[in-house]
Amino acid sequence: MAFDADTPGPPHALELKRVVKSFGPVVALRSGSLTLDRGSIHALIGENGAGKSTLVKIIAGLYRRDAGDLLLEGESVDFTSTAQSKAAGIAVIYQEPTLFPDLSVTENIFMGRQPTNRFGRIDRKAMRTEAVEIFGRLGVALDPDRVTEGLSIADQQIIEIAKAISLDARVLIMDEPTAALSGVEVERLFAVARSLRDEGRALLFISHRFDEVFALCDTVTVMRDGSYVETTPIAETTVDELVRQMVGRDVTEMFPKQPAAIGDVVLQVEGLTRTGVFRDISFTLRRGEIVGLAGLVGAGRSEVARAVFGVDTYESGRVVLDGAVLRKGDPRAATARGIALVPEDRRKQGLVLDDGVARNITLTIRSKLARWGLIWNRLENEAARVWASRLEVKTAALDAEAGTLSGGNQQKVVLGKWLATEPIVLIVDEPTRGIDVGTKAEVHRLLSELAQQGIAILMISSELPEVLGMADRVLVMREGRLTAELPRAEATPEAVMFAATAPAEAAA
Amino acid sequence: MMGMKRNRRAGAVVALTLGALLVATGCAGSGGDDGGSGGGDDAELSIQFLPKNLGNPYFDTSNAGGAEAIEEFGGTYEEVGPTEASPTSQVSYIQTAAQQGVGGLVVSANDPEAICDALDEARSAGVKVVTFDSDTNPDCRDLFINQATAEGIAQVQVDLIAEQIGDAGQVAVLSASANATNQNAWIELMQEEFAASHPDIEVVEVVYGDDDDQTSFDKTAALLQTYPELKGIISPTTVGIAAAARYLSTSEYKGKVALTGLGTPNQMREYVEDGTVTAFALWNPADLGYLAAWAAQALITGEITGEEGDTFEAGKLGSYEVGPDATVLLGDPYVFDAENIGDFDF
Amino acid sequence: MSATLTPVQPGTSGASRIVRRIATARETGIAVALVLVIVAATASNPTFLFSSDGFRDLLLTPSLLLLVAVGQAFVIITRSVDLSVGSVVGLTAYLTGRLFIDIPGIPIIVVFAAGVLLGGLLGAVNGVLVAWAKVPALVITLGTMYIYRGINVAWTGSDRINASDLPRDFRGLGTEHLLGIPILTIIALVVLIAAAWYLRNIRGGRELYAIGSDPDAAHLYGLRVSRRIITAFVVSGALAGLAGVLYAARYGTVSSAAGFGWELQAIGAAVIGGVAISGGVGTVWGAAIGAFLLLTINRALPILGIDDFWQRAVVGVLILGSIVLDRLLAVRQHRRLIAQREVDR
Amino acid sequence: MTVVTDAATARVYQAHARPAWRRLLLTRETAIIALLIVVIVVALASVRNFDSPLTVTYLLRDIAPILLIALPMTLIIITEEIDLSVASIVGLSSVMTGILTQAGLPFPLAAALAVVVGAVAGAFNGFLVTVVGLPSLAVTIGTLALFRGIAVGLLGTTAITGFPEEWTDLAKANIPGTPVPMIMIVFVILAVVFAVLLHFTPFGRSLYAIGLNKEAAHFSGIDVGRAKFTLFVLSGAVSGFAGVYFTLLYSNARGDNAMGMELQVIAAVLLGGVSIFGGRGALHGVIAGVLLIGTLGSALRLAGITSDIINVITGVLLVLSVVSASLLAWLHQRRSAAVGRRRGRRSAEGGAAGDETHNHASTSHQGRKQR
Repeated sequence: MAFDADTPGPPHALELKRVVKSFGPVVALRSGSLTLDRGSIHALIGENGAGKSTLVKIIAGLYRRDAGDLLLEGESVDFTSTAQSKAAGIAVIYQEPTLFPDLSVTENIFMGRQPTNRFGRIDRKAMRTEAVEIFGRLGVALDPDRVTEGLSIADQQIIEIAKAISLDARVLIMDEPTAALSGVEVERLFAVARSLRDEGRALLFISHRFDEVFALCDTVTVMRDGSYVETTPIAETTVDELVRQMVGRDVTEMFPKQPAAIGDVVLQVEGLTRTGVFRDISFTLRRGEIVGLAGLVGAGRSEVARAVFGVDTYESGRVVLDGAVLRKGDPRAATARGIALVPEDRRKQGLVLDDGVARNITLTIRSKLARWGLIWNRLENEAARVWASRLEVKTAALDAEAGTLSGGNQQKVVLGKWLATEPIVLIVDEPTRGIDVGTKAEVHRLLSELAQQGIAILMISSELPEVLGMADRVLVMREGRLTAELPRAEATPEAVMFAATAPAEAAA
Repeated sequence: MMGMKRNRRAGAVVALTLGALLVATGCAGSGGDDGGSGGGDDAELSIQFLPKNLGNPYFDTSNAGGAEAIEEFGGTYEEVGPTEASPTSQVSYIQTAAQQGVGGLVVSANDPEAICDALDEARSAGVKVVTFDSDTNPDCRDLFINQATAEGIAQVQVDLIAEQIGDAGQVAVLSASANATNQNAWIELMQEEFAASHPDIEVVEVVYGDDDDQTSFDKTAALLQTYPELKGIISPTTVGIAAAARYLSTSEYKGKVALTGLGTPNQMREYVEDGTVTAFALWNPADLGYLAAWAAQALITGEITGEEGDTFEAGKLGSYEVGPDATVLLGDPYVFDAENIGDFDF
Repeated sequence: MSATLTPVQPGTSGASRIVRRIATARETGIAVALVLVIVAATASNPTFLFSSDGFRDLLLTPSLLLLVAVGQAFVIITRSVDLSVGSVVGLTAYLTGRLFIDIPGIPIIVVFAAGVLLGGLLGAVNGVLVAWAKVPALVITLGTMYIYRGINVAWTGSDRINASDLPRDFRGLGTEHLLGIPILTIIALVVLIAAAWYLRNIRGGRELYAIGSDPDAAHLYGLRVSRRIITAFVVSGALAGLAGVLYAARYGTVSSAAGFGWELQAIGAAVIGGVAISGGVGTVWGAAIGAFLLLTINRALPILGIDDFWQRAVVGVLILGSIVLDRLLAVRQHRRLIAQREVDR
Repeated sequence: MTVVTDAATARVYQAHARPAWRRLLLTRETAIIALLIVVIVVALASVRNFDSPLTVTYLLRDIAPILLIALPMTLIIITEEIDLSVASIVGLSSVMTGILTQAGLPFPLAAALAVVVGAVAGAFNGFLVTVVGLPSLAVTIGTLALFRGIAVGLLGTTAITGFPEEWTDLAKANIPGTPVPMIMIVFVILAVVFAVLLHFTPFGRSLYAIGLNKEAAHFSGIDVGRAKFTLFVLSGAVSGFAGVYFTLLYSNARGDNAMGMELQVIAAVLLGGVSIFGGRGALHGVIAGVLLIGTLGSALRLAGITSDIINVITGVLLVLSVVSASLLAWLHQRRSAAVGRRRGRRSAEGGAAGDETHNHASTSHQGRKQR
């Protein structure tokens, strides 16, 4: 690697000062500040929606800031494209890997800057050799010639890292790279990160896992509500302190789970299997019960929820609702029988963003609303008004596009749309991801009330405190298998994390 | 992808932009209209020529003859037509002529039936309909100008090919479209004539080049491949014979496979001179258009009604008489060869 | 799918990899189909291949479509489509004739340059509208297809270019041959090899695949997406322009209907040759073989005793067959890769 | 089931954000209708003979097939699919009508069978798109060639003529006392059926949802595949009917009937305000779009301008209509970005003040998907 750590220069590799970014009326970043130093790993933490991703995208040149300063090696820069930030030596590894599925692993690493000979011809041999060398350094055996389609998220992440290494980046930004990795893979990633630090590069590490932050990083910056809160050396802070800074209030207030009478089994999942996704999943849900489903991103939790609801199909096993088997692969039948799914990705799966609030709420009950087979705006507005006011959705009008609402209000619309079907089993997948603290508490209170009314709730969440605070029982998945079922009393953070990350032999 | 609001505002601006565009073209349109039928009170003598398709040199020549005639008797001449030779596209031009209230329409039919109703409607709107080159059913038009009798045309082509291939062997026919009335009549008569007088000549296939140069060219190539024993090709259409001649002139079959049919001297000159083609036949298409225009004029002025025995003057061509089935015959086809081709320029 | 289907461990010998790649390449299947058609037609009539004209036409007839299909492949690889190529062929073919008529003695090379330039310009109009207005190419090129064809017909009117209007040297390009191979075919092959080389070995070419494979990722990578898309359309237009010039040389006669309907033939050729309409996959070799297959079938049908009116239906079956096949292969490969992952766990 | 019983803070939810006149007048559909009126007025004032009843008759007769097919095509494009094979189905249906009539079947039976053939052809498209999972663009390019190929293959370049006169006369007849052709009765009935289906039924609602966000529609229990399959069958059946009408109107059945009409239909639908990205559009705009193209063509032909210029104008209208929408969106985005920058600077100076945090990313501004 040609990077020379001894180059004399200004002390900060990258510095952001009071950076502002809005999208139309929505302010995503109020005042973002951050200082990265060479030879150091810096953690950036904050709740979802705190503005971390926006900050990263501004550094990457994907967004242009509205105000504030961005200094690279002390010089003000203004990237208008990702190519510019790349050329300046900044590599970004996004939350979701962005690869070209039809192209080979090697090409994905070098796309846009392939080694060429004098005549501009791509030197495939050199390219392949370098890829193999990088993989060797990372200690992985990935076929450099295969297409990236079908690779696991961990492997895709490896390619992203290989990309950054081949770029010889001065600044390396990793946006939640460990979300989908198992323990071994995380350790391998950390080893690489440390060696990159020791070469004198500046690293930014965004994570939700405090143990990782404390294990890997040297400094930590906390953000909240689009603003900078504080930067502290890692040795001088504690988890409790960081959480307090992130949330801005006492944590325990957030999860008001009320005791509810737990009734009969209403949903039984037996031996559900889908090759390569999940295997032999069995569990039950009772009336009035909230069951948490924990695990890493990519462990197959959402996929199980989707299969139960019928959005995806499965190969073997069955789902029994109220004593009768549910037809597989038929969400309409599931809805009619009383299952509702509030999906993981609100914007892509939950809402029709470009359609009005009323149309979104009534989409699931449009046939029920129709009179003599016909439906018109007034019918929809009447029904929507009921749910909008019950959930206190803040919107300009019922025909306002759902996309113009804030994240929290969007989530309320999704909840309203599904509660309108009067479900007996409610599956919520990451119900509070990316919404503000106030609405988050409202959602938790709502779920608790629903349980009290006798609805069985399956709650998938990556936020451990949420799961532990809300659930009567916790199921844990790892790599497509159910690895633990813990009653409320036994569900400690350590137990859940162990079941979610321990290698196969240990958990079996 | 657009938000509703943007979409709506977009709509308003689109309306304005396009409105402006439209007014502009509308004005251009009215300008063209004034120029086109500005012949004053002679609107009655406005005659439209509707060939099978535009860009066909045969019709360019015949319509030029029509234009010449119309200038002589002081009417207005207009040529309209589709780019591809299909009956449905002709229909819309016939309808437009009816709407415009032209005096006469001179048309070469792409299909004897398909344009019949449209012609009927035009006639009931007061348009006199003259067909030339390719006829419709006799009851859909007022008059048909026949370039030559079908028997005469078939005869001359059979004679030419029989002479060129030594009265024995395989021949094929490259026609226009499978529905062209005149083509089919000639081909049928030719086959009868072969059967009756030339038993050793076998007509192996009739292929259709659709009066399209590229298609005819490719069909010629296909014919030669499919029938290695082929001795001659007859193409009773000017587009077909030119395309076939062009293929032959650069192929190994040049001089070995005879080619004849109906063609214009200007198109065929090169191939007669280089020996690809010995002789071919045609009437004078300019005269045909010329006569059709005069016939239309006679119908419009009421000089004739299309009854058998009516006579009318056709300028430099003299006097013509309407025959049976409301048909006027131009004359006999003429054979062009290396000797005389230099005397013609059309 | 042209990439290797099975994961190869690093270290497998290059030769065996090449053999396997050829054996499993999507293009191979189409080439085999082409050979079968030629063999069948020749068996029933030897002159199909074994006569100087037969051999010449076998190579000559598809050459023009090959050029247009190669251009189309560029565009489809970037996940767009160019419906205007037929109209561009018509316009440039007429331009060619007009230049020879209006400027007597104009050097042939200048006419070629003019045709390619005009084609490239028309392609650039498409590309700019698609890349900047962010409207799907289907709509834009549908519009420009109308516009270009309309301009062509308005310009041509009832006029047409006749063979006698063109210099003999120029027309010779359409019929003469070098070492038994028609000059037209040589031109087409040179273009094909250059295009294939560009797509395989030059950064810009690889980026076209990347853009077609995932436009959003291409944006994140910092690739110059707009510029590449415009390039693809310019190439498509320029090759259609070249085909237009050669059309005039080959057919001699140019009416306003020249090139009519070629867009669908070109798209069909590319799709049959394994260029996926959803972008990112396929090679110009495939498109070229597809073009050969289409037009050779066209010529073979009458020889095989099938009425050539059925040619279009055969084209339809080929297009549908190849996209269904591609889909099945993709599903199978996806399953295998997923299963592979399961095993790795 | 009461969830949150905090009635004290009950909000009032207005149905609409903007007043009725703005919602009704500032739409793409209104713009097209206004443009249509402008064209008619200009043509009446400047084109001779445009005001004759014959113009109305011919115009409506000629565009009837396009009007008919535009109805199902609108629904298909709203679900973000496309059907390029419609004109080929017209041709196939025309040939079937001819062959069956020639074979001695009574005309009504032959016509009914031709419509069935159309529906089957549509079902074939639908099968490949929804069951096999292929992109409709590729599928219908293939069936465009296939269906046309079968039509041409069956009949070659010959034509079948000689249909029962009472039927051909009926196809050309006008509603007594008006210059309006009878086929318009069929069209109006179908248009009403399709308009109700699209705008006033749960099925119609699901079509918009599919077009705007297929995944969310799927998650909401909409059977996306079945909806699309239905539409392709409808499209095939209507095209089949248009084929029968086409045959009668021109009294001939040919393999190349209605060649290229798919593009006219699609151009008209897009011009009428239906978004190629799906999820947007209304039937009245589409009908106005077809009438606009037809009227323009009729007026220009009457004024002696050749059909080629009409094609240029159709093309320019199409390109302008899509590009202007993008251009305006871009301007809007630029303006709101400028506003954002201004606000950003203000809030940077005045410290962190303002409303609650929104997590509304900008992705909805940038092209959601390009195809």
